[in-house]
Formats: sequence, C-alpha cells, structure tokens
Amino acid sequence: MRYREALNAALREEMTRDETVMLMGEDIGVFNGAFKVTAGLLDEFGDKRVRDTPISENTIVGMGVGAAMTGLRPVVELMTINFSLLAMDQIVNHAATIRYMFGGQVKVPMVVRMPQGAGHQLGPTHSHSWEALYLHVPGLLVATPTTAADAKGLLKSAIRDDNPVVFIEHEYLYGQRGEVPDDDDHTVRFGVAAIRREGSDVTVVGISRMALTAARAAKTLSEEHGIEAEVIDPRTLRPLDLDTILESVRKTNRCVIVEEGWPHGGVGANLAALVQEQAFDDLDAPIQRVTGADVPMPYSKPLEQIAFPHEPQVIDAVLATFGERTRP
Amino acid sequence: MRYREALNAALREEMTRDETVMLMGEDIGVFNGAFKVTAGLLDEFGDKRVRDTPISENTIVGMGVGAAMTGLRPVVELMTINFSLLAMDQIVNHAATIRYMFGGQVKVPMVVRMPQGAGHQLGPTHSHSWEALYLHVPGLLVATPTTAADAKGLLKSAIRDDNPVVFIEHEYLYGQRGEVPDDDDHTVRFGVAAIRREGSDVTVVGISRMALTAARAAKTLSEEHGIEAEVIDPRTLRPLDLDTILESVRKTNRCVIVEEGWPHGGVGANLAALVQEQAFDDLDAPIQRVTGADVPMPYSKPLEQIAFPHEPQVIDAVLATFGERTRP
Amino acid sequence: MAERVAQPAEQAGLPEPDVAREWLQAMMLIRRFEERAGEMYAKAKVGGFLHLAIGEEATIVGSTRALRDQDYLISTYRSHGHTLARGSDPDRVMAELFGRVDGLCKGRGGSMHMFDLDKRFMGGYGIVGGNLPLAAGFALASDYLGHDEVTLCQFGDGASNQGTFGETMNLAALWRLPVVFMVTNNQFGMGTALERHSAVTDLMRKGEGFGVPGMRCDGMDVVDTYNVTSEALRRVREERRPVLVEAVTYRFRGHSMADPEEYRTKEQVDEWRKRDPLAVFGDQLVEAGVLGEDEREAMDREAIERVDAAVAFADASPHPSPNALYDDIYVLGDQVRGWYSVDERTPTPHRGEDESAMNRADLPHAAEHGGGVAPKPADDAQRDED
Amino acid sequence: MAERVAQPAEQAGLPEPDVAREWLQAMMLIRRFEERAGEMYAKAKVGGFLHLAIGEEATIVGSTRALRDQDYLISTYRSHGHTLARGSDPDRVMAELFGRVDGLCKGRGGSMHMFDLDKRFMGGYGIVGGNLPLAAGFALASDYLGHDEVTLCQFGDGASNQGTFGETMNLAALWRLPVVFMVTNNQFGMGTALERHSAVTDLMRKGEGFGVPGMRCDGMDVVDTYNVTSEALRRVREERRPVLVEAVTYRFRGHSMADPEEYRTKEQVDEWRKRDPLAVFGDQLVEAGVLGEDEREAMDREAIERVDAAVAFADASPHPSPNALYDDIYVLGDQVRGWYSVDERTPTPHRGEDESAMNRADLPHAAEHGGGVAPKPADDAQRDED
Ligand SMILES: Cc1ncc(C[n+]2csc(CCOP(=O)(O)OP(=O)(O)O)c2C)c(N)n1
Ligand SMILES: Cc1ncc(C[n+]2csc(CCOP(=O)(O)OP(=O)(O)O)c2C)c(N)n1
Ligand SMILES: [Mg+2]
Ligand SMILES: [Mg+2]
Repeated sequence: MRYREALNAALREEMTRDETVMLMGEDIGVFNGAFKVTAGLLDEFGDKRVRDTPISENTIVGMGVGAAMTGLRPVVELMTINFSLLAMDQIVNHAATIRYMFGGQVKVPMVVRMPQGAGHQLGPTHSHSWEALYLHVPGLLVATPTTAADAKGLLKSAIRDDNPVVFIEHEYLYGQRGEVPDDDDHTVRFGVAAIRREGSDVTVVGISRMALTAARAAKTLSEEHGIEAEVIDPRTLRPLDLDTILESVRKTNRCVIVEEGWPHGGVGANLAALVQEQAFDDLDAPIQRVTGADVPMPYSKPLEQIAFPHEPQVIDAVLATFGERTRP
Repeated sequence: MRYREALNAALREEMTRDETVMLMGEDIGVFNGAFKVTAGLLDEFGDKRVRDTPISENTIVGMGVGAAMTGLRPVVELMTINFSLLAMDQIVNHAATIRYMFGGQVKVPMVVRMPQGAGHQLGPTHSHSWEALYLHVPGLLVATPTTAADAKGLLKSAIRDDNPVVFIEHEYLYGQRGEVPDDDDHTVRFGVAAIRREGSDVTVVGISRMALTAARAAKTLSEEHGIEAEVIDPRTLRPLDLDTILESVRKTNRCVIVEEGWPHGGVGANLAALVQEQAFDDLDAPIQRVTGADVPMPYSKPLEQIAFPHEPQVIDAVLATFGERTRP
Repeated sequence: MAERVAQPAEQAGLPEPDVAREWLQAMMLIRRFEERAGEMYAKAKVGGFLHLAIGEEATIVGSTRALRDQDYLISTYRSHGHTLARGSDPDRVMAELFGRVDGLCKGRGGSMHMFDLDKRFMGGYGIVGGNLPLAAGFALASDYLGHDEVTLCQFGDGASNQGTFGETMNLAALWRLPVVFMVTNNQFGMGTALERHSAVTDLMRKGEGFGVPGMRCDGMDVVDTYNVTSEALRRVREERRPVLVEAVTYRFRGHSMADPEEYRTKEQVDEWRKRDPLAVFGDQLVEAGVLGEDEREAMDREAIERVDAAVAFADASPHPSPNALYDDIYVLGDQVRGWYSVDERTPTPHRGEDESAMNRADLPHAAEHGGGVAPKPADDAQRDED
Repeated sequence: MAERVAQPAEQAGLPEPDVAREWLQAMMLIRRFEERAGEMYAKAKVGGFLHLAIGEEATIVGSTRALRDQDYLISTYRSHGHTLARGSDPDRVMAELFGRVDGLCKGRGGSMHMFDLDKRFMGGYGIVGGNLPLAAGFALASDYLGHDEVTLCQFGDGASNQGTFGETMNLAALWRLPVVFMVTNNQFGMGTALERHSAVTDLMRKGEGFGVPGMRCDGMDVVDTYNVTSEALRRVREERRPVLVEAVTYRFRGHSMADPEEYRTKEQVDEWRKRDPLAVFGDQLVEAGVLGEDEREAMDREAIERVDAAVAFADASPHPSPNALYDDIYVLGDQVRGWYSVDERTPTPHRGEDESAMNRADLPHAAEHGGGVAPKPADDAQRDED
C-alpha cells in the first residue's frame, strides 16, 4: 500500500470509528486533495464531515482549535507546510497554549496535517522542510512518519490523542509503497523510535524521507566500506525517544543525523546537543549533521538536487566520524 | 543612556541621515510606542515618515517588504515578538526569499524590530523568546542586542544594511542603562561577538538578557568558586561569529550556553551542535545548556520566575562542567 | 441610533423590575470589581497588563444577558466583566488576577486570559483577532453536533483590521454558522483613534463585503444593547447565518494601567462620562420608580462588599507550587505518558511526569526564589515599565 | 456588464488599428507560449507546477496595456502572460521555465516566480494572497517618494478569502495609496468553485466594507478590460485612493498540469470556450476591416515562430552551475562579508564567499549529480504526482 493510501485508510477508519472526527482543508473534498490523500472521503462521509475550505489557513486552523475545544476531533489539512506560516499564530499561540493557559479546563484534540519536502522543483515557496519550527513548541506533539505503516499508525494515534498534533507528511513519500498491517486498530505510539537497521559501528538518525536515504547509505557503507550502521527513525520529534538513540550511540560511539531542512537550529542541532549532553563520554568522534543547504530551495533541478542530502553526503559524514573522507 | 533611548537615538540619527528611512508600526506615533522606543519621532519627523498602523501584522511587514523593494528603508515595529507569528509568512516566504528567488534582481533593505522576554508577568501570549525561530531562516540577518551601546550600534547597522534584518530587543533591557558613544557613526558590525568578561576556565555564552545573567554568575563563580568564566555575547545570531566562541572554548575546554527561550531546537542546541562539531577534542565536559522551561510562560510570578534562567542555574551548569553540583 | 433593526430602547422601555435591578447589580459588581483590581495593581498585588472595561459595562451586561446558559461567550484580554457577567465567582476571578491557585486558571493566565468552562465563558485571549476563528469553531461544533447553542464573539474596533476578521466573516457566512460577532467600538485601538486605524468607521458595515449583515446598538445603554443583541441572536438561531453587531461605547480609563492618554482630550472623556451607563440606567430605574435611592446605594454597598470579600479570598489563596509548572501542558495518558526528554534544563533528561513528585528544592529553577518572593531583575523592569 | 463605471466597450468601440493589432498579437504570443510551455512540461523540460492562464489573455493584455511604463505590475504563480505582456523577452521567460541560467531569475524561481525589474513586472508569487501587502508597499513607496506610478495588483478569486485581502484593502484605503487591485475571477480557486469558497460572489463588492470601491469588467473582452482598467487607474491617480476591479473570466485548462478537472463539466468549459478572447477579438478586427484573415494567420505564425525560437534559446541555455547555489541569498558587503558559519553541511564552517571559487568537485552536495542529470528519487516522486 502506498504511504498516501495508508493515510487515507487511517482517516477512513478513524472517521468510521468516531463520529466526531471531521476533516477541513483546501480542496480536500471535490478535488480529492492536492496530493489525493483524502480521495473518496467526501463521497463516503458527505460534506458535513469532509469540508472544502476557502484559502484562509489561519482561520481554518483556528476553527479547528475552537471545534476541538467544544467536542469535535478536527483533522485540518494544510496543502503544504510552507503555507503553515500563515497559521502559525493559531498553532502556537492558541492550539499549543490554550490548555496550559486556562489551567487545564479544556483540551484541544486536533491534528494539523501537512506535507513537506523538496525534489519536485516546486521552488522557493513550496519546497521547505520545517519540522524544526514545530518541535520547538511545548504543547504540541510532532510526528514525521517515514513508512506507510507508520503513516497509518501514527495518524490514527494522532487523531485519538487529546493533544494538538502537528503531523508532517512528505511529498516524495506519498508515492512510496510499504507493508501495512490491515488491522483497524494498528496504531503506533508517539515517543517510540524505530530501528530501521541494526548495526554496531555508527548510529545514523534519519528524519522523515532522510531515514530512507540513511538506510540506502547504510547498505553501501556495509558493502563498500565494511561499516555497519544502525539506522534510527525517531518517528516523532515531540515526544522524542531519546533513550533509543542514546542506547545505540553508547554501543556505536558514533552518531550522524540526517535531515532535509535547514542546518541552523534544525532537528540535527537539537539531537546533537542532546546526545553530546547525555553520551559525551561514549562519543569517539564529533556528531556529524547532514542537512539541507542553508538557502531557500531553488527551482533549478541540479541546484535543488544539491540543496538536500543524498547518499554520498551521508556516507561522507559517516566516514568523517571514522576520520576518513571520500574527497580530499 | 537607557537601552530604549539608545534605540531611539539610532532611529533618529538614521532618519536624519537618510530620507528613505521610515517607520511603521502599531501605536509608534501618537502613543509614542508601547515601550516608548519611538517616543518623540512623530513630532520630529511627521506622519509621512512615522506611521501608526492598524493591527495587521502580516500586512504591515509585507508593505515594508514591498516598499523596501522599491526604494525605501522601512523599519517596521511589531509590538512584541509574540505577534510576529502572524507576520511569519511575510518575513520568511517573502522578505527572506525574494532576493534569492528572483535571481538577485532586487534587494529587501528592511528591519523588523520587536521585543521579547519574560519577567513582567505578561502570561502565555506575551512573554516568549523566539530568536531560535528566526535564526533558522536563510536570507535573514538576526540581531539580539544586550547593551545600550550594541542596541544603538546594531540598529544603525541593520538600517544601513541591504538585507532584511530581524532585530530582537528585550523588554527587560529597555530600562537598563549603559555607556553609549555619542558618535553619529557609531555602528556595530553584524557577525562579531563581544567578550563581556575574559576568563580561562569555562566559556559561557549568553544570548540577549542572558548575557547579563551570565556575567553576574561569572562574578559569583570567581568570588565563591574560584572559577574564571569567559562570558561571550554573540550579539548577532545570523551571521554568527562562531570563531570567537571556538577560540574561547579551545582555551577553556568547557562551554555553557544560556538562553531565555525554549530548550528544544533553541539557540543553545544550535551552538552546542556547532561547538562539538568544531572543537570536539578540546572539550573536557559535555556542553551544558541553560534554557527557559519547556512550557508556555505562566502568569504567576513564582512560576514565571522559575520558568526562565537565573544565576543559580548558570552557576549550577558551570559547576556541572567541572563534575560538581551545588545540589544533590 | 440609526440603522438599528431591533426595536429602539426608548420604545421597548425597561424590562421587568427584578430583571432591571439584576442588570444594574451586575454592572455595579463589574465596576467595583475593576476599580479594586486597579487599586490592587497599584499595590503590585496584580502583575502584568491590566485592561479595564470601565465605561463598557452596559455593552457587557446587555449583550451577555441576551444569552442562554448553553450559549458560548468568547472575548479578549479585556474580559473581567464578561466572565463576571457570565456568573463566574468573583473570588476566583480576583484570585486569577493575583495569580493564585484558586484563580479560574490556577494563576496561569492572569488578567488577559480568563476562562470559565462551567459558565461557558470560553476565554479571554491576548492575541488581537485571535478569538474570531475560535468562535467560528465553537459555532461549527454546535452545528455539527446538532446542538442549538449560539456563540457570541466579542472583540474590539482595532481587531476588525486583523486578517482573521475577513477570513472568519467569510467562513461563518459561507457555512451559515450560528455566531453573533460583536465589535465593541470603544473608539480606540490602544492609542489609535478609530478613524486613524479603520478606513470604514461605520463598523457595522465592515462584514457586508463578506455576506455578514450588520446591526448597531448604543453600547452605553444596557436596554438597547440587550434588545439588539437578542434580535441578532434570534436571527442567527432562526436564519442560521452570522450577524455582526457594533456596540458603540467608550473606555473611561486608559488602555491599560500604564497609559498617559495623550491621544485624547479630557473634554472628550468628560463628554462620554456624562453618559456613564451605571448612572444613566440607575437614574432611569429610580425615575421609573423601579428602584429607591436608598436601595440603589444598598446595591452598590453590596457590590463593594462582594469585591472586598473577593480581595480577601484572593489574598489568602496560595501561590501555585513550583511543582505545578509542568501541569496541564499535555493531556497525559497511554499515548503521551509524559514529555520526558522534552526539557533539557537539567543535565539528565527531565521527566515531566516525575516533576510533580519532586519537592521544590529539587526543582532546577526553584533554588533562587521562594513562592512569590520577587527577584530583582523582574522588579526593576516592572518599575521601569510602570 | 452591469455596475460598470467605465464606458462600455461596445460604445467605446475598437482602439486604433495598430493598437488593436498589437493587442491581438500580444494575446497570440501568450497563448502560443503557454501551449508550448504545456508541451515542454509533458516532455519534462519544465518541472514543478505549471499554471496556464489560457482563456485569461484578454484580462492580462487589456489590463497591462492600460499601464504606463513606470507603473508597477505584480501578479501570482500564474503569470507567464503578465510578464510577457509587460514586454519581457520570451527567450528568458522560457529559459526560466527550463530552469536555466538565462532565465529571468537565473532558474531559481521557475514558472511560479517570474520577475523582471526592467519591465517593472514585480513578480509572480507562490503564496496565495502574499502579493497584496507587497503591492500596497510599492504604492506606499511611490507616494512617499513623490513619484506618480500606480501599482496594478493582480490576484485570484480564491485569494480574496485570504486575511491579507481585508488587511490590505483597509490599509490602502486608509492611507489613500495609488493601487488598483484586480481580482481575476476565473470562477475557481483550484478545484473549488467561486460560490463554494466565497460567501459573496459579487467580488467587486468585497472591498466596500473596507472603503475600496469596486468596478467590474468583462475579462473575456480585451477592449472592455482595457477601458475599465484605464478608468480605474485614472481614478486612483487623481483621487489618490485604491479601487478594486473584478475581471470576470475563465481558465480553459486545468488549475495546473496535474488536474483531472472533476470539479466542472465539459459543457461549462465549452460554453466559455465559445467566448475565447483571441477568437472573439480577432473576428471583431476582421469584421471591422482592421485585419485581413491572411494577416491574422501571419500574426499567429509569427507568434508560433517566436515561441519556437524561445524554446530553442531555452534549450541551449546552460543549467546553473552548482557554484551558484549560494549566490544572491545575501547582499554581501562590508556589513555582511559572507555568511560564514551559517552553513554546517560540511564538517568545517562553510564560507559562502569562498564557495563560488570552489570547483564543482569540492562542492559537498555536487558529488552525486552532474548538471541536469536527474537522480532517481525525485523522478519517482515526479512520476507519481503526474
Ligand atoms: C496580534 C496582536 N497585536 C498587537 C497586540 C497589542 N495590543 C493589545 S490590545 C491592542 C489594541 C486593541 O484594540 P481593540 O481591538 O479596539 O480592543 P480594545 O483594547 O479597545 O478593547 C493592541 C494593539 C496584541 N495583543 N496582539
Ligand atoms: C497560502 C497558500 N495556500 C494554498 C496554496 C495552494 N494553492 C495554489 S493556487 C491555489 C488556488 C488559488 O485560486 P485563485 O486565487 O482563484 O487563483 P487561480 O489559481 O484561479 O489563478 C491554491 C489553493 C498556496 N499556493 N498558497
Ligand atoms: Mg477599541
Ligand atoms: Mg481563480
């Protein structure tokens, strides 16, 4: 099943399971969704539960917050994470803050779904990876599913959870296939990392699509360099399963973090800080980060391709933790 | 001269120096500014150059971007950084991106000024410190002045610079006094850190108000623990003067970073990642971070006070780099 | 006033004597409560920003009295009056201002962020314009769940310039949501006069471009406000579409406690004070023989005493324990068992669920300050801003 | 059409023969250019999203021809036609679509982000509604500097629901800025029909609540569009206040290249196609004897040849060198000498100003892919989305 279909199944199952789950977003209904994640749901559940909205990101999210405070479980789709900046006030100053600010009198059980990622030449307003902006915020839960099974399991958990969840999908992953348990109650708990590949020489943490890039690099490292990398996909960044990463690093004594987003204040920066704090004496080399380039994503295909990480950069960073490099 | 007066002087001098410098913001004119930074400027320069705006953050900033593209040097004041989330799309998807996206055909010489910080019991919608959200973004310059002299010098540099600048002031610092060279051309260049105190035992990096907290802690550390801390204030986070920090760490072999904002993906995370990458072999202990608590800022005074760092936490973190702690 | 669809107050006359007295009593309580809140702020018992609605009591009481218990009310950072009018316990409202555990929000929100779920007062919000989408969300939920509540969303003239205004008007009209938007036109957004911040000053018309019809009431007249709001609520309930009501009123005090008020003349303030809603309505009742002067004074004394009691209660209520710092950020459960490793203030991963169990001494940041003992830096700043 | 303040086209009649021919020529160039762009997209010469304005040429040419050279034009991600109408070199527009160095934006922006400073085409923007505040900013600068340019801001019906619409209308009216807002009502925001996204479908009225008067033109009629826009520009210039013009038109093609168009009927599309602005205007000119059929065909051939040349030029233009990745992010100078230590992709601090000097092999990310050689992952995804 494709990642996109897994998300669609999760939405269908949770809507069937709970009458209060409803969807709002731009072109999610008649158009079946910009990336077809919501395909068929309008026909199946009707326009009371699947609502096409005007282009008003801040208000769509804010209405979701209000509805969540008064009995619904809204799942709001933003067409891409790039447009979520328009809704940032409602996500941070309202969704994430309301329960705490009002002394726990209400909860905000809502999900804001949105895809991110480069590679489609969508240019500087449509291609960014901003999970770092959201993991910064207390009160939010943040998920970045990589596989179809996690996409389904985490989305179901997100919908059932009583906290506001920022659910970050990936435009490249939508088309990727994966095994998905067809159990209606297959959920994946937040705060539990997945070990994608066991290895004893180096720990490679990959976020979202980069977990796949890391896995491919691991294969090459094993075949061509005799280095066995342990590949970890945190799956959720809030809560973060730091313990699994630390355990691995205590075993491998080396750590590389791979992300698609910008380097300054990115996910890698956060993990590197945490790992060196908690496993300082276990590290044989500096923690390496492989990140997107520190630029707005260009449209040009060759420029875009060198502006986010691929296998060679991961391999390079891993070798660097062994004091070697492929290039002079 | 107070920090607030230094900013006022910088605005006055630059407006006198350059006809195209103009101010826009909510209540900056007739009301003289929510924090009085723009006091008297409307009377002096008139309502063409000092403009009170409606409450429309996103559009005020966007108009600044447009005006900057066509010949003006707008300085836009947002009443506090908390409201800047409403303008995040214009700041990130427009101001920071336009020059690159359009192949360098235009520049966006504008400044977005806004204060941040806790301590006034302004509660969960008015007290946050979000420099980390902005240092993440390529295309922006980010300043966080601590002293009156830097407030003036950096603001003048920001106004004269041809890039979009996010200029982050601090509500507590507004009332603080400091020496300010009364030279009309006293500017402080971006990307040059200030060493607030020399020391050979530990490097303590403090951001904005926390540079003062760090300096106070350094005094106590010297007097009561015989530890000589070198206190560094980066002054700007983009560009970042990493070299000065690295030089210090190579000398002290210990590093503590103090910030007021949230811990996950904060400034400290970014600096810790950079320092361990560049000075791994020079570190005798894990880099320690002292940050605000991972919560929306509560109104209650005792809760608010324990939710952002004070001397004891800095002292504690420094001692921890020596393997000691004040508390069991 | 003009363009009013509802029956004008002067024709409608006064409500039943008991009702009229209760309205006056409610306005008196709000007035006295806010006067005392201001005094407590001067005494530093109350911190942060304090926005008083003195002068706007008729708008507050007239509109909330038109609501049924199940209807939702949502307002701004200027909402002591709204939560009191909804029936919140003055003790708990004052305790919130004092930042104490018995406050409506356990001291976490303060003056700008009141909330009382039991009374369906859905909050005061610090972000100007931020409450409009939430109100539409409440109305959406009511509609979706088939409940017949209506939401009353109160915001200011300045907020009508915020992007959420146009977005929310369009969505509420498009989806025919049961919500009454009330723009409390008190003539100023902070220090900016209406005509200096809004191109159209006839605020009731501001929603028309989005399909939201407008009505207007005299916000200094509790009866007129009640009548117009009632009519608006009826239309919304029956026609299933939003209405925008402009309440024309005036703020007698500064925007917040630190306001030199250089943006308006004493004369203008005096002119409006002549229309003090409490005085005007009280006189009406006395003239109409509904109320005796002595009775009126007794009601006022009662309000003062109620507020005295609230201050005593608030003062006696303890400050929140530092252990409460991490409470209520997340709903903990099987899914999120705690936000462990989501806070690195301590060299070992901070585990939220354990924190409540810790005693204060162990709390990383508690070392320096005992409950309520204010550290210097904050005080300096506070003084400087006052 | 109704509510039009300007003189109706049918009375105004046709413009001077040369002018009329030039308008038709401009529309033909845009039409042929976009048709070819679509073909190039199918051939994967063009990537990303491609939004064609086929059907909207009269709106584009009629409105831009009303501008003087010094006036500013700003549009959206659907603006090949706007930049061409402004006089941009078709070679460079096509090269931008191809993502090549000779593109208007050096291949950084692509179809959605055209920009030509020399022609005062101030850009196509990918964020719906994001260009309105910028337009007000241009107008503010013109006003401030005492220049008499006017700004024409083009956006879609769907964009009129964005918060920036209300905010910008209010500010432009309040500050009396010289800007004409043109909402290109092509009946849909992506797959959402006008009446399903906007409570008020009479879009020319949408600014009235903010003090911005409305006008409307037949966006399928180049003459009417020209006349109404000219009148709007005149009013704005003389009265120093914004005007909102609704251009009623239709998008013949899908929203972007990957659009099954399930949200509208073939019949509706055919109905509108009968009003194809090029056919209608061309026939008018032939009937009026301004143009001979052969001449008309010659003009069309000319357009086709011009586009052929543009494709050849674009194809011959090189891909940007990886060394250009870091160019133009910052204006470098004494203040910012480089963004050293602002990029940690490499284990040593990355120094922007050095990068241009490096040769490709040294470029961290260049290792894998040569210029233009597309790596698999992107391709998979691309295929999947198509
Ligand atoms: C988004 C945002 N911008 C600015 C502020 C600062 N601020 C607080 S109240 C206020 C004025 C609001 O005026 P109005 O809406 O008329 O309400 P009033 O204060 O008159 O009740 C401003 C600008 C804020 N709290 N939120
Ligand atoms: C802020 C934002 N939200 C959503 C999108 C995705 N999107 C691109 S075009 C479009 C429809 C816009 O419709 P309209 O304004 O009528 O312009 P048209 O495409 O019809 O020319 C949408 C929703 C976007 N680019 N930006
Ligand atoms: Mg007001
Ligand atoms: Mg459209």
